Amino acid sequence: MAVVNMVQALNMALRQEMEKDPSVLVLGEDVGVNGGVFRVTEGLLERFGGERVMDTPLSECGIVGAAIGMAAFGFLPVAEIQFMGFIYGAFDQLASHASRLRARSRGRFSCPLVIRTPYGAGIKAIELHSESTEALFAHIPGLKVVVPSGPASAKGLLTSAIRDPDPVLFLEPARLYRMIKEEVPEGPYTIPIGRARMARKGRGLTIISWGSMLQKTMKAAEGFDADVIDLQSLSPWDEEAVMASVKKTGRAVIVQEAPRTCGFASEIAACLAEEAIAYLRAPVMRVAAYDVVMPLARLEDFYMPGIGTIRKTIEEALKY
Amino acid sequence: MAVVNMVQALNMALRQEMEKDPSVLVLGEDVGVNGGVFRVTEGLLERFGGERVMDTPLSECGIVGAAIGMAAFGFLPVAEIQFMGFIYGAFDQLASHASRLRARSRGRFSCPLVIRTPYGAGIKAIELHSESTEALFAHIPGLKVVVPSGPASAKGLLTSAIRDPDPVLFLEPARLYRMIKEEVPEGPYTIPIGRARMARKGRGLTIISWGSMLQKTMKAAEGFDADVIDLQSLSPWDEEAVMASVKKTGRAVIVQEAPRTCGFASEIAACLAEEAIAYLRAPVMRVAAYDVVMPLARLEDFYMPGIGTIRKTIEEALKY
Amino acid sequence: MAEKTIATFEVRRLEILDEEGNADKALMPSLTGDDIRGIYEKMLLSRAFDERALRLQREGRLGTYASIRGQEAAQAASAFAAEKSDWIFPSFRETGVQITVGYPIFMLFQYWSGDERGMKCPDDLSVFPICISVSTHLPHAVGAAIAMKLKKQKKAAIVYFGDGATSKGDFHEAFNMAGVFKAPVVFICQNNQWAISVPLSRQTAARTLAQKALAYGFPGIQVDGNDVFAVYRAASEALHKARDGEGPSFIECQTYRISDHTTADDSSRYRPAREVEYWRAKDPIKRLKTYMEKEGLLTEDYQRQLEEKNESALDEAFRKMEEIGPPPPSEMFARTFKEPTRREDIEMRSFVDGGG
Amino acid sequence: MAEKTIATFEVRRLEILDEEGNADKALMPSLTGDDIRGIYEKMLLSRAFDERALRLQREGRLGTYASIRGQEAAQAASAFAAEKSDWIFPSFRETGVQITVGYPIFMLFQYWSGDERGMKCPDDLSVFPICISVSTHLPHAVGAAIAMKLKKQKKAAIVYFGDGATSKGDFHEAFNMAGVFKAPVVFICQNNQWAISVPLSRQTAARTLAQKALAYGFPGIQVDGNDVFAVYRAASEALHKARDGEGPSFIECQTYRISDHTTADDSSRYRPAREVEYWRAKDPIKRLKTYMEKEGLLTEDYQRQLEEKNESALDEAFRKMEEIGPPPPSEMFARTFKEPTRREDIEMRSFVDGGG
Ligand SMILES: Cc1ncc(C[n+]2csc(CCOP(=O)(O)OP(=O)(O)O)c2C)c(N)n1
Ligand SMILES: Cc1ncc(C[n+]2csc(CCOP(=O)(O)OP(=O)(O)O)c2C)c(N)n1
Ligand SMILES: [Mg+2]
Ligand SMILES: [Mg+2]
Repeated sequence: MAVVNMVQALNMALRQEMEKDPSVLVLGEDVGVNGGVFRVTEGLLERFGGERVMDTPLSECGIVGAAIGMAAFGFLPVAEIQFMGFIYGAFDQLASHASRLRARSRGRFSCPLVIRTPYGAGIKAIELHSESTEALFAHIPGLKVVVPSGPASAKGLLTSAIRDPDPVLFLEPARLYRMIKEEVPEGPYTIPIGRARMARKGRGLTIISWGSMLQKTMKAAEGFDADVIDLQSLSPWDEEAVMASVKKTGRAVIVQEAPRTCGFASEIAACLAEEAIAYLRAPVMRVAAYDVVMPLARLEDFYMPGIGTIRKTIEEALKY
Repeated sequence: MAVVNMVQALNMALRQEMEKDPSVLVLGEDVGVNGGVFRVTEGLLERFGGERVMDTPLSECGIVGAAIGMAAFGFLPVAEIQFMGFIYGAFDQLASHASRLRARSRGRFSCPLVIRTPYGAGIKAIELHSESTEALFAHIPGLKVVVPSGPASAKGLLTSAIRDPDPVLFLEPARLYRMIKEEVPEGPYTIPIGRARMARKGRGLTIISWGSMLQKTMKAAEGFDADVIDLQSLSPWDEEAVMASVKKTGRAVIVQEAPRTCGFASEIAACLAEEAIAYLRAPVMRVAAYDVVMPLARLEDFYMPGIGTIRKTIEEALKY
Repeated sequence: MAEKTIATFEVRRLEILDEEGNADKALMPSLTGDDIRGIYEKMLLSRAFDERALRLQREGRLGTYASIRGQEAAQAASAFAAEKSDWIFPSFRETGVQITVGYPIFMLFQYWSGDERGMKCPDDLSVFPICISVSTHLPHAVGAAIAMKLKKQKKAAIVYFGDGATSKGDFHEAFNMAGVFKAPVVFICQNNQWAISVPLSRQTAARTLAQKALAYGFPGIQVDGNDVFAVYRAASEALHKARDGEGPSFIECQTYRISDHTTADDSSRYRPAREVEYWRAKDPIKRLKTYMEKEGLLTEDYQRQLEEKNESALDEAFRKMEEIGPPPPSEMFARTFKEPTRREDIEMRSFVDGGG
Repeated sequence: MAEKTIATFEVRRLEILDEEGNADKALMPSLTGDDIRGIYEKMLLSRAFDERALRLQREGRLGTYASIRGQEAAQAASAFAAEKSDWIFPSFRETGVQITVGYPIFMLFQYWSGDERGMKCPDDLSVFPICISVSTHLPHAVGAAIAMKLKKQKKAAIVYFGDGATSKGDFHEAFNMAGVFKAPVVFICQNNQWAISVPLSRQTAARTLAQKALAYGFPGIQVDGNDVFAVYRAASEALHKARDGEGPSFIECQTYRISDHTTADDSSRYRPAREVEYWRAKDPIKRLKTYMEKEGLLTEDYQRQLEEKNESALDEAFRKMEEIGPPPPSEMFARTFKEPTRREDIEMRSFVDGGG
């Protein structure tokens, strides 16, 4: 076990998978010589050379599009989009191609590709560097969406994503890159995609979160008798774990960083309203950002759901 | 009053707004000489000339991007994206720019632009011509999303969209373009954006739908004592109307054409689970397409939610 | 200190076979009589398929179809230049390419009737599924080509698209990446002068499409797209260069879409019959046929036999498609992911319990 | 039948002021001594702002900032060529442009400190908000330019971007639309050789960026971007052409980013100090200063006064920003739509009740 932060954990996963399987490639803007603007790909170019670690032009559509071609041709590309706010140039490639190649070719071709991208607020960045738009991608059949919440889950989930036979969007909470350090196994390991992690056990309430909000959620949950579920995967997501917990506790609070309307929390709440309503003792409550254009750095702390709001919502849910 | 289909009603709205306000422009692929592949812009070029009705290159990003510039410069552009499946090339322009220009410039510039696009299945089209991905756009703060369900609402809503000071994505259910004829006022009129229409009144159940599914929903609702709500706008949407109805009936069925996960129905269900749970006598049920890559024409009837499924779901809800 | 010229460029056009069926011997590519017959046969079969598809569509037995009439030379001759090991990335108007490389015809019927099983490329071919969203498949070809290069294989990717496609960002990003990575890819534009109702002059202010390659640092050439020999020669040279590590090329085939855009279109709304007539006279099949007759490569007998063979091949292919029948609804639940998710399982069960 | 040249092109480079401060009289644009002093003053103020911003950022009093050091000529001289009625579309590295056209400096401080109120362009200027997503603002400039043309106004749009931006689809679609609609837009690329750590050679295989205009049927020129006169002349000619209805132009300014990409970057990781030194010697301010000294346009007094004036203007602007203070959280709820929606109202109330 090594005590590492998320950047290091991700780097370990990439390095180990590249060691293990020569078909794993890394490509993107500044991923080579510079080691990535967050240093997630640091040292890979030196270790694996320019044919496996490709600095690309500034070309999100080209990066993802070319990665699709490489994936169809037998490679396992891990493409980096420098910030999630710049993924939209590749949206068509993801929605119309990566996610559909297997279906369209009836399995003759497939698209085992990973798109890594940092997301989320809290790093006082300039505009478009801080949004959380995971729900957009979870609505695309054929695309998997995975979001780690700490170094250990980051390494295990990225390893799974690379080995997954289908395209995976892998969202890295930028605020947590260097914030949390934890023990992470030295060797390769996987965490199954589509399965949640019970981050804490309790009886009176279920709190569901993922990625960037998990750490705040854990803090907010202190002192409450609550299950805290770290979803880990949004598509597919672990409905069974969530249902089992809510049926047990009768109360659900869902915490997301994205604006409320049509966020991923809505999907969870909808499933609960459909399948667990008889067990619900309180309204299903969502903690989310406001439905406004995200402000710049000086207001981001007001915009992001905070520990205070989460606690208040928990207390509210417990009133029922 | 004239009895017209939706194509004609949309054409009337465009023509009347162009007559009224010289700053209204139309642009897109094949909108000029050809009058649009569905003929919605037919006759506009002849009437208003090539400066106000612009055939553009095959360039979704360019079309929407240029329309943003025109809108900022004082025009009211109505851009056509030939099919919703091709809007992703313009996704970045919509998500990063159209929706944010007012906020980003603190109101110095605005973006009073309309993007019209046909959507939805049931026309036996080739791939990528039949999806319903409205939920993606409803998650973008700063963008309005409007979906008419028939000729009369199409005309009134499009008129409102053109006059709206903010960007509006206007989704036209292709299957209904020529299917429904109804009486439509000859002169210009508006239907407020953000307000639902009570399509039918009842007491035992609330059925919520919009756009392409409304007509099927109305058929399915026959014989049931149900409120049928035609949302008309998805962003902003009429939470008040939905809440009032569900609090009255205690039961909700939501019908969407899109795949279930993270569709717009999930947002409605989540709000009900949050704000109306005490009134709910039955689970909130969603009728939706499957979470799979949409099949080609020969299977589309199996994929689209049908009247039978809606009826069965209604019966299910009424069992509680 | 000066205003000086720092780079000069020229764009060339290749023509070998004229409208009277005379070939420029000096430029003639090395093709045997059998090769020429081979191309001719594919062109003829492509046209026969096209006519059949249009007829079946009119009869309501096929879905919307995009005719290739007039573009047979650009398609067959370029595809003929490809090796079996090259990878092909078609748009929706490449039936002639698919037929030339031996894509099963009954599967083309399946596809155009709305049955995705038609897009499952047989294992011995490397033809990507048809791309409907204009120009978005170009990056895939570049990625595949980079992959070939990484594997040090002597292969190339060939990607087909129209004049309208040159306006899209995907075109640009793909061309640019191809240039930067010196990817073994051949970009073939079938400039058929129209993108539905939008004429080339509305698509670009550039004099030629070929010159667009200059922006990416690799060669572009214009060829008479109705001239099999020019197309073959340009494609073959470009493919060899690609396989030899000399990077990408761009070929603009100047041709014409004789039919409507698709069976859902009515081109008389936007273009003059005169223009269509002008291009009909340049028919690529007629032109090659005249050449072959002059060269003694074609007899009436051979022609008749070919026509008969094509008709019966089409009959048989369509019959096969009909025999196979429509796809079972379960097809819908296969292949979204390699392993169905739990949600898909639930939905499939609910479907079996009576969905739709 | 032939292989013939159907088009030829050349790319030119303009240089007027050399590194020793000598100007080529024959090519010299018509600028008065006051004009030249005007440009010089803007360059000096831009650099002073830049140095101040870097210092403030290090002290934690400003957010991430993108330095323009080395690019002052390309920015100030081109912006100086613009009329007040022209519209300007900057990227994130155009502080020199904003300063040249008179954008209030305290607002630039606001913006770079993370306060969106800094992007509310004063009513008497037409400067679009900074575009962060590379190259995505180019279509806006084209749309605005088309609008100017429709209104028959003698105006132009000027849009700034970097070398990296030329790889994006938005660049392509904007250039193409500009060509097709003959839009009065001037595209100015500040080719500073790097896109973060990616050198130009990884960005494109083209010899020059200027030649990219050939793909769109309008002129492109390369200028020495550290040469105020070459930049001014090219920009001014392009703007006049645009306003006169002669369509778009593209100007590649060859320059260099002397500093790190932003304050979050460490360029020593990826580029040799030698290269930076080489370009430092080409400093655009030093070069103009030498010229002005030779021409008697600059005295030590004038220089000292300018420097003092700049320092106090910066002091004052920063003080003003601090006095105004951080944006109130209510700013967050303004301006998503013209009229707040019901949902926004609810959320604003819940915020007032204690959000965050
Ligand atoms: C991205 C995208 N936008 C719009 C369409 C609708 N559409 C289908 S074909 C076509 C014209 C294509 O023209 P071109 O590229 O010249 O190919 P051609 O049809 O002439 O073979 C259009 C606009 C599409 N399929 N994809
Ligand atoms: C679409 C997009 N992708 C990635 C980024 C991250 N990023 C910011 S600046 C930059 C490099 C820009 O290079 P260039 O266009 O040459 O401008 P310069 O920074 O040199 O002025 C990158 C990759 C971005 N802002 N937008
Ligand atoms: Mg065409
Ligand atoms: Mg640069």
